[in-house]
Amino acid sequence: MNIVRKLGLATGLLALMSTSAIAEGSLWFGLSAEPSSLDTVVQPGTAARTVKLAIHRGLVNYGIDGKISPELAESYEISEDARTYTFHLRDAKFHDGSPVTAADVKATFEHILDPNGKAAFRNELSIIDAVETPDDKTVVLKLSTPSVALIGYLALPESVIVPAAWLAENKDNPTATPIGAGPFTFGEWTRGQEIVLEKFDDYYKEGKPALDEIHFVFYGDENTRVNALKSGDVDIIDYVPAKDAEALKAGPGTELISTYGPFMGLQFNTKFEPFSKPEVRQAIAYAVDRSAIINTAFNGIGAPIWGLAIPEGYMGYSEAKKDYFSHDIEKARELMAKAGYPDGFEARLLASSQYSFHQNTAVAVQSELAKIGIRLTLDLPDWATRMSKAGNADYDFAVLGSLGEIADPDWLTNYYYGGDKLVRTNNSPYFDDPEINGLLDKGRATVDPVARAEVYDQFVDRALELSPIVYFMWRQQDYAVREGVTGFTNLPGFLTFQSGYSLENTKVED
Amino acid sequence: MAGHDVLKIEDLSISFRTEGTLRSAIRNASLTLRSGEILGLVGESGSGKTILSLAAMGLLPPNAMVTGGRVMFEGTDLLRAGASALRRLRGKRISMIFQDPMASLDPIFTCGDQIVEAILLHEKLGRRGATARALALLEKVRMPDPPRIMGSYPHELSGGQCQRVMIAMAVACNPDVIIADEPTTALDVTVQKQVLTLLRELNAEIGAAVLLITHDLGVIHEVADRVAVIYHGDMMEEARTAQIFSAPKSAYTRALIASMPSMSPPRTRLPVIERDAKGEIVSVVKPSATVRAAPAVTGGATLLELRGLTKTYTLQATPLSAGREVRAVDDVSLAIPARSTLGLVGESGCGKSTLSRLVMRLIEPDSGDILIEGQNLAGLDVAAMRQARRDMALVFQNPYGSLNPRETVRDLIAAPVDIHRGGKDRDAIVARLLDAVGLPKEAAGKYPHEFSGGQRQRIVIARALALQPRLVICDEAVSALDVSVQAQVLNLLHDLQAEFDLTYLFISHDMSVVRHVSDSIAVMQKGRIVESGPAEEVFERPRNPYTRTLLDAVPQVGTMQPAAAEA
Amino acid sequence: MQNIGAFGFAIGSRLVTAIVQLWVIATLVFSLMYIMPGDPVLMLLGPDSNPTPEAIAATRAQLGLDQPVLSQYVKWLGGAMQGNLGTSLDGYPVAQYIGNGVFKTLELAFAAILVASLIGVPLGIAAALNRGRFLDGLLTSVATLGISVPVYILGSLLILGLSLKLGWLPASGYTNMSRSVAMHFEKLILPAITLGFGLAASIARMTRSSMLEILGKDFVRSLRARGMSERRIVWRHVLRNAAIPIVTIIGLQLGNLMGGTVLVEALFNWPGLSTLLVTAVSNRNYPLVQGAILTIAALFILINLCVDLFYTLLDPRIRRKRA
Amino acid sequence: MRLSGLLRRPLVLASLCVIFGIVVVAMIGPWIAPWDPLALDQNNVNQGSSSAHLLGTDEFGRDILSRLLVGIRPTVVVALVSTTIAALLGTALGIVGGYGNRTVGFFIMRGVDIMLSFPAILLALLAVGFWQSGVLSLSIVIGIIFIPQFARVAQSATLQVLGQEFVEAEHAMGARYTRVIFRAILPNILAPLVVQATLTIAAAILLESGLSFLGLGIVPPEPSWGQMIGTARGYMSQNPMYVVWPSLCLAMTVLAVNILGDALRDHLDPRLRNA
Repeated sequence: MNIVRKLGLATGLLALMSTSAIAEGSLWFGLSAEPSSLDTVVQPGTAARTVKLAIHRGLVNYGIDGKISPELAESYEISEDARTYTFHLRDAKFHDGSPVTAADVKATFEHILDPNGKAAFRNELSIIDAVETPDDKTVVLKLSTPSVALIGYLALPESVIVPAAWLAENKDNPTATPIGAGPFTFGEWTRGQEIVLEKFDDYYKEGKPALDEIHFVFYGDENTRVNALKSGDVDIIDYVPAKDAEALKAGPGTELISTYGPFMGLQFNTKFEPFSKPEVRQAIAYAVDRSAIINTAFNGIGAPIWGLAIPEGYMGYSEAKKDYFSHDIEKARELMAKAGYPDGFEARLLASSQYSFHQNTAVAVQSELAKIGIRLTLDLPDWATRMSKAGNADYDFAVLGSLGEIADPDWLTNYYYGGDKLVRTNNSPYFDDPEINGLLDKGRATVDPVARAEVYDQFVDRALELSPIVYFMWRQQDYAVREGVTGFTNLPGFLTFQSGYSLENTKVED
Repeated sequence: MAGHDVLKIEDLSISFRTEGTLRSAIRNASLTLRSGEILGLVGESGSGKTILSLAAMGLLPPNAMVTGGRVMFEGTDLLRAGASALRRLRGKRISMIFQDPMASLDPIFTCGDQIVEAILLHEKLGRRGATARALALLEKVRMPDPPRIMGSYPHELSGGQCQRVMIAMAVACNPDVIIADEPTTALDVTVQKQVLTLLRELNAEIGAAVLLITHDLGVIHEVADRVAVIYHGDMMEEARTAQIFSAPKSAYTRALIASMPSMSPPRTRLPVIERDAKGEIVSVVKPSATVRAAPAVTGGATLLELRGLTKTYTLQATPLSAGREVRAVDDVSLAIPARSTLGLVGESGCGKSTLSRLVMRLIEPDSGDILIEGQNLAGLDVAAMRQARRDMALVFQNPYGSLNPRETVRDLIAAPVDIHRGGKDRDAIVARLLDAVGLPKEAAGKYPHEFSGGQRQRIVIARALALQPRLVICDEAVSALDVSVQAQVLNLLHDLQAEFDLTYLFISHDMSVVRHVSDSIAVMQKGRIVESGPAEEVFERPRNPYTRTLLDAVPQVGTMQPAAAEA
Repeated sequence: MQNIGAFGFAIGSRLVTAIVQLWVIATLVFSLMYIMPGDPVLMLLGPDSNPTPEAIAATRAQLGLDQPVLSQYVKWLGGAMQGNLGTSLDGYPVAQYIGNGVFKTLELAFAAILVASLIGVPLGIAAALNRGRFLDGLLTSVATLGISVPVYILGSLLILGLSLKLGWLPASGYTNMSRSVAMHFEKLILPAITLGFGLAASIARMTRSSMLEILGKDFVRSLRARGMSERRIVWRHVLRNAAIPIVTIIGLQLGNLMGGTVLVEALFNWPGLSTLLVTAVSNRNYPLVQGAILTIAALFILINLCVDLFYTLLDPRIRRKRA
Repeated sequence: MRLSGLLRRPLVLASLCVIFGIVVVAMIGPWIAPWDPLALDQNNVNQGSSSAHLLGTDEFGRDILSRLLVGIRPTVVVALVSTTIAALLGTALGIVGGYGNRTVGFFIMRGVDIMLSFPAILLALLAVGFWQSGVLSLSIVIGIIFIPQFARVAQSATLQVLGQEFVEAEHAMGARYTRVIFRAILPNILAPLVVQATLTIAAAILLESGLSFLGLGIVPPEPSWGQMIGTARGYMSQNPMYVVWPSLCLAMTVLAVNILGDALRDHLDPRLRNA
């Protein structure tokens, strides 16, 4: 009896309180996953980056306009030979109250470059030969090889600066409370449920941040995430499923913040026939109707790619080559015949059932390739298995959904470079073309933008010719917010996953 | 003890609705209950006696339909009275005692609670008053330590104690009518005696009219003032008890009395009830089907000998309680001469069934020897034991449970042949055995549920004889049967012993049956054999006090019974 | 009393059995995890980050994953026996994760059982008392329907209707009691109803059949013969007798819920044990998976033990067996 | 076991019709489907009912009716195969657990307890995780999951049968264990097993759909009902009927099987029949 009355009471109460329960100045952020780690130097995914960028700042970061924005460094210079970077630090404070000094920067980079460490971008940053600290507010990086791309890697969330003292104590303690110089301090992490951040009053940007606290709540299921936003359980969500984009855009009560960032495509295991043959890969590029994928797997949202996945405005983008391929079944058949497969073949396509856009792309590709006689078996394990298979090149070809890490054209290295590590997550395994390797090396070291652009033009020609990766489309990457949430910016292009940066500008109105 | 008429059943007819048709259960039955008198209603199973009693309480099941007549109690027709009127009568003016006392009590209330509740249902005494009355009642039904009983749950009492609690509740409100439906059937014979005596005394005290329903003529003889006999839904006759037994009017009653084992000399064929050519009920003693002289009983070699057989069980009441040891069979030694019958008697739980299983090693004995013609079964390995079992057969109490319901009679009877001889000549053997036990050939293709209890017991016996065993163990083989059927089966066993040279270990709780069939007797109590010897000697001159108690408790019928004559 | 000693012994032996049971489960899970494809280190470092082989090796060593499986097993088992479930791959104690999830799962399970009992028991009683009549048919059909509709369909419909269309209740998540009591219970309602509905159906069926069984017992007839009213018979005697199996089935269902909330937790983003476990499996967070499954199994066993004890207390036939 | 009485109940008859229909469609589904269930139509995604597509199209423009018709087969196959596996192994374990010697029985039943304390869907989660999901592996996993229930039912029925005298009679006649099992025990525990089988079929269908819903079931693009429901859940606002059709089919099937199981149980349980 008692219980019944209690329940009735609760029901009555909630009718009164269902709209106004959220405290003022708090943002509830529905994250697509729980970060597996907040260790600054590793890159476990978008969710972790979003939280990291609320807590930390680097010397530079990508700003809301997609350009490099000076952060802890007030300004910086790159020498003519692209071998020396000089940073001038501003007066900023860490969350523990200590000032950000050159020593902290030096300690941070030493930590990243530690050969036994697990820094995600150690390879890319390992051209840093020495970190010099002429004074407390100046940091000089000396490079072993010239690189203009380095600044892009320094802007990543994995290159943020942490206090030297904190590092000394907590380098190997994954559970230490994170300390950074960003807009929010770490509050509490209820494992399996949420991470709470609180406003950092001594943040170096005047008047920022606007929010008192942020609750990152983990919503693994995309439909639940969308429902949570619709019903007001959260104020903002990431990874809006394509099928819901339209409805959330139309509202009422919700808005969509979109950008074309990631691309979808195919990566091929080039060790074996038939995918070792460029003709086959090209045939596939001709055979797949991009609109079929966009209309079915992505609910009509997305932009087709008929060439390479280089965003307009990025170095390497070529107006002339952007429609290199076309939907041309005849041509595809010719190429197949030329490669020695006039009747097609059987193959295994690896994707993952854990992410609908991967699975749906695979389903659409299966249907499209059937038209030129390629009969596919879909391999749709969970994400961990998919990644482990990718890491062992245990597939014929695979659905690729990714983006460039940085806005500098050097991102292409990860996708096309051969060299000594031929099996990587994002390349086509065993693809190793000396010409492409040479062009990528040259591009990185070329300081003059015009000359550099030329190098990448040559790269585009060669990459299209060999087509180790076939691109289908730009995926629209969306955040959706409730009405009244302002100031959150979806960073353009490849930088979309670093949009957590803009949390410093985000406001919630009642 | 003349009283006034209290409850009158007049011309009552009841039918059952079953799948669209009406099946008549009782036809034009009339009975009158008088105050201070015990009216016995006797009949075999299916005779409609229980339905009659339920009708008298207005408790007929929903599918029963009264097609005529009435049940009058103080000017009200109970069959047409409203629910609340009936409720006021039940328990207060008319009360009832059922067959299974343990099941008739709510298991999760203490006996005290239940008696108090029964009192408070009809009398405004207050809880304290009702409790006092309950204690007085328990005293009255001669329960030891009434306060303890008040706080006990039904499962903590014995069957006899439960029945006393039921009786206490039945007499709680000094009812005018008490209906007792087989009140002692589930009880041991010694307890039965006590309960019947109690019932009789209480009745004398409160002067109620008692309707005592039973299948047991002995019980009737013991306590009833008048007797009504019912057969297949028809009242056969009604008379004073003495008259029924000395000069029964109806042929059925006569036949029924005649088929009681205690009415015939031991080790003879019993008269059976049959309908003659004109459809009249007659009691006949038919000659044995096989003409062969009865074997010499004495002087035969020993077929089975048990030496120091012992079996101890660990009982665990619930999965959460510790076990305790129980000696089910305690150092039992016995010998049975070939072609003779040893009767093993004892009350429920004395270990006689365990003993029967031990002999066949269906249960492994802890110690002791089982010698059949000198071969010790106790030492045999599994395969040899399996072989040894072809010389022994077991006939169980419950003819409904001992036949696999999913097999035809042919497969059932041929089972031993299949097991030991690979099915050789099975059809011929089945035909011969069916004939031997008096079943038609067509029976072979049918399933057990198509037969009556007596017929099933014949099938069981046929199966037991399939391989011509030396020893047949009958474990309460006739206990579940009506007297008339029991007579047939006993006759059959008798005939077969002669025909097949069988040796019987005949286990029963029924003294008169054992007396009738046995050459020698063993009396078992708490796992031990307390007395054994030739049948006559044990029955006529019991040495053990327990044997004497047992014999005293047996309801005696008529004057032809030798034991009764002496008593 | 000697009974108490026996009782204690029985409990003790049950606990020993439970521990052996848990050990077998732990071993099973342990071996299962090691034949599963997928690399925990890769998931931890982030597959997109192209970790260098040295980084992978370093992490592997740091996590102790480079040691032979057997020694990992022994080490883990040794810890588990001292109540230490080890460290999750991200460095946090497994116990901390589980502590967070277990109470949420328990809360949801209890709420669901409450809902289910409040709906199921009265329905079952009503059906039994009207056996063979229209109401019985209707209630039985509804109960069968309740068992036949998958929880995720029901849950989706409830979210769509009550939450998204009408806006009466939140669609998902969990709010700590300390933050807002009202919100806490608001968020409990939909998952509890979703989970409880199917259970209500089976509780109703169980209630009905055990009521019917008791109604057919001899003592009910003798109560009638004693002139007791039907209402008193049903509410005082039949229901109390029937309560024993009903309470048992409710208890067993509670036990089953320990691992049976997966779909509902996923649907409502309820941060309980199942959500934790699913995430841990997809991240190949072995220690966490082991800890979570072990906890679920332990809870299951514990609840079953409690049900047995409760059963013993409820039924005088078992409670007061003479020694 | 007279079943004619069963057929007189309209609900049971209807259930039998539904089940019969489903089995027939499972066999001939691909031939009566109006469209290729895998054919994408990028210009007709998420359409409502029309004359061309009676039940509309899904997110790939595939015909929902055709997918429903073809999707029966994996559903039925998984349900039947897993139930068969569970029934065979579970019954064997149960009989040995009940009839076998005490030690063996003890270990078997404790093993069954362990399996029971291992939450079903989690077991599936783990198993499907390292096995490729497919009709066969799914059937095996689900089959294993339901073994303990069968073992419990078989064991308790066996114990009940063992308490009857005809089993003792078999022993008394010197019958071998195999004969006792196959002649005396098995035929007499069939009734509760049949009931358990129908309930398991229903439960297996639900579990398969739940796993498919979690993305662990039948591999796309091959349709199965659970997987369709799981996908359709995301399109509830755009194409509400998409989720309705497979849900209806699934609920109706499970309902029919459950009703049949209930009826069988009532019918086979003499206590309920005669009360």
